[in-house]
Amino acid sequence: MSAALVLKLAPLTARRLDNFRANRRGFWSLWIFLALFVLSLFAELIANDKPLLIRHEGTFYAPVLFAYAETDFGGDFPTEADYRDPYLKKKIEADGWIVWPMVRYSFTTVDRNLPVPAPAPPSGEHWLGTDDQARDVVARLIYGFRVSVLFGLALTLLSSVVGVAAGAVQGYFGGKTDLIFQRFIEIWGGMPTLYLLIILASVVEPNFWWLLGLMLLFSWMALVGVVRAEFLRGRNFDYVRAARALGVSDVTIMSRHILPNAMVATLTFLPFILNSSITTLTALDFLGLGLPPGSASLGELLGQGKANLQAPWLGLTAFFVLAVMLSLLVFVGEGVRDAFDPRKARR
Amino acid sequence: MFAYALRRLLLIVPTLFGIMVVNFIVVQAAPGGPVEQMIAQIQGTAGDVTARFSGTGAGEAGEGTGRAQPGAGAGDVVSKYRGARGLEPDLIKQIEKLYGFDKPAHERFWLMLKNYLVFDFGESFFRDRPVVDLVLDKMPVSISLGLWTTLLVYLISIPLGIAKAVRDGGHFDVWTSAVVIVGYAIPGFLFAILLIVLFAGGSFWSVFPLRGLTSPDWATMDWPARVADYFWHIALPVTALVVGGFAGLTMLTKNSFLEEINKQYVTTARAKGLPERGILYGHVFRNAMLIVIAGFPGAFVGILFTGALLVEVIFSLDGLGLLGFEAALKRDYPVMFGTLYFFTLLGLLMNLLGDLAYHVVDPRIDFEVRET
Amino acid sequence: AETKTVRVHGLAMHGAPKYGPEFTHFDYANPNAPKGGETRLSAIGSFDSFNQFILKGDPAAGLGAVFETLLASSGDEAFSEYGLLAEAIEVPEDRSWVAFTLRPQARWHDGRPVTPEDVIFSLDTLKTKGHPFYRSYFKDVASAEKTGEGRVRFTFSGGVNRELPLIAGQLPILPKHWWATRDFEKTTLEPPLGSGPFRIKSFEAGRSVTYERVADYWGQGVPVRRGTYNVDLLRYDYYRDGTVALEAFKAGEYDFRQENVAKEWATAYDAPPVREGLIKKVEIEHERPTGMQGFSFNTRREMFKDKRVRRALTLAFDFEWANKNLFFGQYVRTRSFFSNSELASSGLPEGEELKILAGFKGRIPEEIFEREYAPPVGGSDEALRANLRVALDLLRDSGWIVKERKLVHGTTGKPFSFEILLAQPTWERIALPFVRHLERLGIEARVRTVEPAQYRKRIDDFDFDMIVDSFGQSLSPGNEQRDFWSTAAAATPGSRNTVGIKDPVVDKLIELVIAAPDRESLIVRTRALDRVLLAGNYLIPHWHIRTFRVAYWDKFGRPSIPAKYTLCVECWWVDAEKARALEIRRGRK
Amino acid sequence: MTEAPILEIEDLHVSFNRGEREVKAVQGANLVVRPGEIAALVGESGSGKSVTALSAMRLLPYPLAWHPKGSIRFKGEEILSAPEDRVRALRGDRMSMIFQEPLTSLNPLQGIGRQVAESVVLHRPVSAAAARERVVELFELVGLREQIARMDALPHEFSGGQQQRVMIAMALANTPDLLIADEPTTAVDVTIQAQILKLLQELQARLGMAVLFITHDLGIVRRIANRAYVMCQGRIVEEGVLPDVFRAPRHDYTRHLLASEPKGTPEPASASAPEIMACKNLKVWFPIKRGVIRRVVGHVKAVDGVTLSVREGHTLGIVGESGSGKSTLGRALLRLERSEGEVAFRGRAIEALRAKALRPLRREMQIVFQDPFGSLSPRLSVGQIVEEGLLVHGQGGDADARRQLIGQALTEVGLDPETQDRYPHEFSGGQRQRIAIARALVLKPKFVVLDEPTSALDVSVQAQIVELLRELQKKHRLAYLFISHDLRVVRAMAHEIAVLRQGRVVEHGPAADIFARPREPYTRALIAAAIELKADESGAVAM
Ligand SMILES: Nc1ncnc2c1ncn2[C@@H]1O[C@H](COP(=O)(O)OP(=O)(O)OP(=O)(O)O)[C@@H](O)[C@H]1O
Ligand SMILES: Nc1ncnc2c1ncn2[C@@H]1O[C@H](COP(=O)(O)OP(=O)(O)OP(=O)(O)O)[C@@H](O)[C@H]1O
Ligand SMILES: [Mg+2]
Ligand SMILES: [Mg+2]
Repeated sequence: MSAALVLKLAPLTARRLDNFRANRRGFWSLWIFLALFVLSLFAELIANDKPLLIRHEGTFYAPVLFAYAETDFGGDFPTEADYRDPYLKKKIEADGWIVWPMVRYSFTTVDRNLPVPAPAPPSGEHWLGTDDQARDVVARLIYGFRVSVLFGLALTLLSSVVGVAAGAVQGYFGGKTDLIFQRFIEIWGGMPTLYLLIILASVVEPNFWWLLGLMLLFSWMALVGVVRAEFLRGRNFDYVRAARALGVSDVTIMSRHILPNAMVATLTFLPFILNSSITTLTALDFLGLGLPPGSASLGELLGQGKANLQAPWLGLTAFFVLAVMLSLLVFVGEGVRDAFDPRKARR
Repeated sequence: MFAYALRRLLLIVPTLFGIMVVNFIVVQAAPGGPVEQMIAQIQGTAGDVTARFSGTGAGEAGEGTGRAQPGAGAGDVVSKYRGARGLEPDLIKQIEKLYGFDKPAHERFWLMLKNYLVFDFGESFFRDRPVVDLVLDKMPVSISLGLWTTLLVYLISIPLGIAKAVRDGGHFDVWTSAVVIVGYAIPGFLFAILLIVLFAGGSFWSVFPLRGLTSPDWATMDWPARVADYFWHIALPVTALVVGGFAGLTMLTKNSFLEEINKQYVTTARAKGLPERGILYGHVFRNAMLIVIAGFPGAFVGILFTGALLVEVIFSLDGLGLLGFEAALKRDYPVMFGTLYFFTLLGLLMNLLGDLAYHVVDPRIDFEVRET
Repeated sequence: AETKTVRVHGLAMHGAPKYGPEFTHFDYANPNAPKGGETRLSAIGSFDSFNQFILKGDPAAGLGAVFETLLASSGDEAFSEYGLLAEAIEVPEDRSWVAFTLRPQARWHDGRPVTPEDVIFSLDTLKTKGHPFYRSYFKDVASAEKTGEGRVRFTFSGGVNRELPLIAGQLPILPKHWWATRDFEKTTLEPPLGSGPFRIKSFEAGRSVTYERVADYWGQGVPVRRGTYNVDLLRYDYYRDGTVALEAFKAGEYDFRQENVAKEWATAYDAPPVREGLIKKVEIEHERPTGMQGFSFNTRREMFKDKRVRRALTLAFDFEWANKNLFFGQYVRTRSFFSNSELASSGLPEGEELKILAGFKGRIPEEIFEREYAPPVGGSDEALRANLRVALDLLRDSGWIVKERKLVHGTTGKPFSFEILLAQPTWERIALPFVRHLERLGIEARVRTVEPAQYRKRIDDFDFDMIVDSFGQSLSPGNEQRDFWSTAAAATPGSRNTVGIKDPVVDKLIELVIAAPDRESLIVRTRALDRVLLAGNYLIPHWHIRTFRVAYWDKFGRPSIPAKYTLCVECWWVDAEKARALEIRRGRK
Repeated sequence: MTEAPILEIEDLHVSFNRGEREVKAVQGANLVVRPGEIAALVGESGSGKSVTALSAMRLLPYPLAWHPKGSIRFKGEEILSAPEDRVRALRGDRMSMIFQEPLTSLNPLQGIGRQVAESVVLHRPVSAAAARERVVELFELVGLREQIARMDALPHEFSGGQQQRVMIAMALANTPDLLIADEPTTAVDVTIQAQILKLLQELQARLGMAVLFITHDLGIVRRIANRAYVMCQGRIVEEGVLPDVFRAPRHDYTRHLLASEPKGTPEPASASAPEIMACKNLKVWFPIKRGVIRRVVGHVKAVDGVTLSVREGHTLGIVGESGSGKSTLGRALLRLERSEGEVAFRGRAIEALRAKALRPLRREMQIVFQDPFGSLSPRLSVGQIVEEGLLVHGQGGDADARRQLIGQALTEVGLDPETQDRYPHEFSGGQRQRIAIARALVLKPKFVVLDEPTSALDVSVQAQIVELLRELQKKHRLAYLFISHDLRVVRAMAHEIAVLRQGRVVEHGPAADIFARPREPYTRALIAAAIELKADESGAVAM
């Protein structure tokens, strides 16, 4: 099955894959990153204050998937059960058992029984300590990673596509197109983003999608300049002229002939754009314009780090995760670059 | 090219106009204008705008604990809550008039434009100083930070990137990548604080000054001492800015070089017997550095205007980043539009300069339509 | 002119002032405090003006010591003032006007005497050109006129108000001759001319300002000044960032710091100089009223109209947990709107207080007469569970039911959900756990932090469900209570009655408080008001602290008796001995 | 000749890539060049000549390329294992190289003058002025006298031949002991070719310079070489002194090579065939800019009022000295260069057509660029490159059918269809040229501009290509605009000839007429130069 698939791959693609694989660092980085990312997609199963499975009085319950009332287990409240409450725990375990996720905290779970005031340092219970609201850092990290990376990836991919396309069109066609488009970008870029955010925040409560949309309106401009420059240069190359002589359409020339040779800046910047998309969220949090309070994000963790210098595990964790993520992405980027480099030496 | 530059210069005028219009409209739509700000200030409920990240916000225990300091008078005149009796409407009217908010928006806009045409940028709403003065005041800090940071970043990144390209995939490449990325990933403000705690605070070494651009007795120093004092002061802030600044550029340089390094003309240069350095700097450099070189003006403006906000706050440096930010949050429109105007103009010029730099770097580049 | 006029050295809001005419100094000041030395302080932000009296500009810190008022208030009395620039005060019995006789020796720093013309000029200028604050604060101080050599008389408008002579005494006095050649409405960085113990020696715009003690200060012997303002040099350094400012303090860049964040107090001062005792970290108790702070309900909202609902939500807030886990146990729960003062109610109403309240019987909750107000006690899972159980019952009583594990209204079926609006992220760590508890009641609460301008606007429009609000109080409550709690204020956008209290009983009580003839009646009336407000469950009370948390480099001497109501840092002095020792120890390091 | 050899190559092997994709480019080459000797290296296109030459200077893209075996000695010193510094010191000074593809071998962003000067200053402690003087001198030697004023201009502003001469000047700058010339005269006209060859001979005689001369032009070999090596499929198959080798070739390939001159004349074509491409008063002027504000101070009149037409089934040969505007003319006809004047394709005026309107016509008019390397997208495989035209114009059916078609086109030009998944840079110069031809022909156009399409091909392949072109012409009534310096090929291809000089057509007429009775002095000189070489050649044969 998979052999057939490989066979069907165009030889050039196979060669690129080979090249990519040959860059061990990039190859492994990609796998690690994917693994982390996929893991974080299942955050609810890894870190949660709801048990994975409960056996109570002969019935199975899966609180991660379904909501149960406390009264279902013989408690007081007809509202959703708080399984961390020792009272309820005792009730359940009196006739049954509980299977917990690896981390028994969700990102919003407040540990009401901290032995020391929050933020608590790392311990057996909280591997990376808690933040200043007595919430488990590991749990927040897992969820935060997911939100941040999703936000970052979405923003980066979308804005790169738009940005590259815009830069390509400007650089390739030049003349009036370029002049007008550039002016448009200058005016667009001159928009007071901060105010737009403030206005947005006054109209709706900012959430993931709103912020993504709003940031997208502006973030695409980051790549336009460099791509434009590369296209301005690329359009003069002989092979572009040759393609034109073949009657290749402008779009194809741009995408097939110039773009692959003008991807240096884009490929280089992508990981950094991703990272800065993530930190943009932090900046917004500072202004109170970010994700709703209580949301887990790497930015929020960074903010905690700054506000709690006496608790270095907060800042360090955030920094460490960002650094690792960025490194992985940069290495993946290098691998991709290698894959598309026709002259790359195989070592 | 000359005609093109001229055309671009002329286009700056409508662009600037467009930006002003867009900003004016957006700003009008934002809730809480300067009048509300002033009212909040009068009522004593206006927070410090940088409080959110400078950690200077009020404590959790409400108003019970007015701050006091020894030797100083206990709170000036009277505590604020006594004044909190609501504001009479005529006072609000008066404030509106003070800021020209009794006029409709379009009239205010034209007035502003008219003034800008004769380079009258008005006075700050809250500071009672001409905007121009305010901007000029902040220039030394911003230029110091911007210039040295940009310079250092370029001076480090380019050779480093080149060295990495040459040793692509080797040990050197890997560990420098790690260092550079770590530097980038350290959040700027955390790093700045770390620097302060380590090198200027009371817990470790106290070898660098905590704030400002020069010492108080700068005026009395002789020149060598002044220069030393200046660099002594900007050492930490510039370090904080540089550390995060060079990752992108280094990687860009590296990748640009990798792109070029296998081309035929490099072989030619090698055939001439050029040493590796000569090849890299004499031949590949210009071919590879189009984006890097041309990006210089933009990077400079970026650092000048916004890049340094947090560092300015942390090192108590009064720069343009802070000015603009405070103005935006306090709704100090004249300062906002003044700085906006100033920076947009600078930015537009830099864009043009960047484009011309493309042409200088690679004369094949032009900006004409390409039909045939 | 029929009423008797008295000529006194000091005035109290109610009754007689504590210090008699012959007093030489305040108890909390050390008349023998040595003069000299230098103190460095910090300020946050920057300054660009020395004109602190107008709307524009950021005035420099410490300017208060340059200017003086006619009277100075005492730090260990509720509300009493004694002559500073004024030597004698004349008031009629009904306090419908006041006249001050200026001290002949009072001098501006340029040597010219302080005259009634200066006083008149000050009132006029401040009210017409000054910061709008002065206009509203001195609104009822209608005019001043010279009525003799060194004598100036203020007339009041707007009916009888015993407070007005004291307010007039708070008027800062400006030199008329100096301002004659200057524009009062402009900010300036020209060191101003004052009459106070300090004057500006040097400054660096926006970065630091240094004051020096006026050597031949005219007021040296004046009782209210004895033993105060002891240092020769006082310097303020400006910082932009709080964390950095703290670091600077630990590095010895400045000498004194007051902390207002529990976490910082508990953790941030763990530096070598503190451990070695070079920095003293002390908590100084005070009796300042701490007022009320809490999550306040907007009772204009349908769901918060019912007191039982408000009570239920109060039960969901676990102060004990927050205090232990978030505040390092530094705070005490607030149980009164006038906490930490004699104005606070406690126990069951008795005597005069009971009489007042009894008058409203039927119109106020019965529980006022039956139980002392007590916020719920949490701290443990069990306690919280017990509280929440009660809360759920209360909610059910008021017509809410649980459906599909969510709290919905019994008749309309609308879910119980609301928003907690915050202006400062600081509050998030208090609000979010609260939200978690509410969840267990099936209530969906969201926390929303917005930017200051927007916050302001929404508060002014009363467009919020719940906010963190705080109501500061003085020892002498008065007019401001109307703005806080009255029905009229509830309908005035921008008023301080954010809660939206519309209770005729409260209105009555406010008027009683304002009209209180003496201290005793003021106290009981305020307590009565306090009880009614508490019984209304308008806020989920927070906490307060009864100490000043200060840290300072160990070179100061402090008076042995602290002032009850202020920190009175101007009473401190530099102890030359200690300063030298400190120098040596720091030098050795 | 017993002098110690300058260059000894012994059992050289060169491979590219490792693992499955290993390409064995050279498999056992033995070669010796002695001082004062001109050794010619001839052979099949793609046989490993350039690779051998590059190995001698250790300029292959290591570690991508590697030597499984072999040794190369320069004056007795082993090159392959010498320290980098040592080799560097030799390069450009004692041994230098003229690259096969000058158009891609010059730094695109450095003035040509500087590039030459750099070679000089690099190994000699001379002043800038002295270096400049030397550059002027070199320019004169290689026939670039008129270009001295434009010394600061960038390579792309020069014609193919001019760039090639810049390369030559660069290589000769330090009068090396060993010059490796990889097809150094392919882009120049016969007169200049003669001048350069004379120059080389002179240097050889005067300074005892040794030359390893790689070429396809057996005429040149006969004229200047002392010794010849014949290379085929990565091996030296024949070696010997001249003229013996050519008189009694031992190896089949050598025999085949000598036999396969492009012969014959084109099929006669009807004079009344419709005009397929015509231009009237065509002008291409390139502005010359100076100063900071880049003011236009004059123009290079590359094409200056040319009127031409090509009929269906006809070939118009364009000859003319290097830099006379031939390539520019070709590009302008296809609307690839901004031009003035009328251009008509199949009677339809196309000079004002927008790019979009022009696109469908593109299938019918194709071009093979003078610089094939530059015209191939570096990140596309050869298959993709050839396929592109098919895709654009919706020809060739589905993917498999297209692959078939591409393979066929590649086979037709003498390439292995299996190589279609390689990148362009993995081919030899001649192979790339053929890829470019395949790309143009696979579309079955009506009109093709062929700009030096055979310059990098050995005679046998040349003959094959010429045959292919002629056959296509016969079958599909194709029209060619054939630009070449090689008068033999022109004679074999062209019905008509136009002689270009300084952007103008100086002579135009049926091919036979022009060859028989050249009117213009320039044409006469051109043909005379060709004949002279011929004479030389026949003389050699006579010997
Ligand atoms: N980088 C490379 N990777 C793989 N194969 C290569 C590479 N460079 C050259 N080759 C192969 O090596 C062989 C020899 O190439 P070389 O350039 O030496 O040929 P040549 O004899 O110079 O031919 P021509 O006369 O066409 O220039 C060719 O078959 C070519 O395809
Ligand atoms: N972009 C350009 N800018 C300025 N001058 C140019 C440019 N391109 C070509 N030229 C000049 O135009 C003239 C004609 O060039 P063209 O390439 O057409 O010559 P050619 O006849 O093809 O010569 P060759 O046989 O050497 O290839 C040359 O003198 C060249 O220097
Ligand atoms: Mg070759
Ligand atoms: Mg040409």
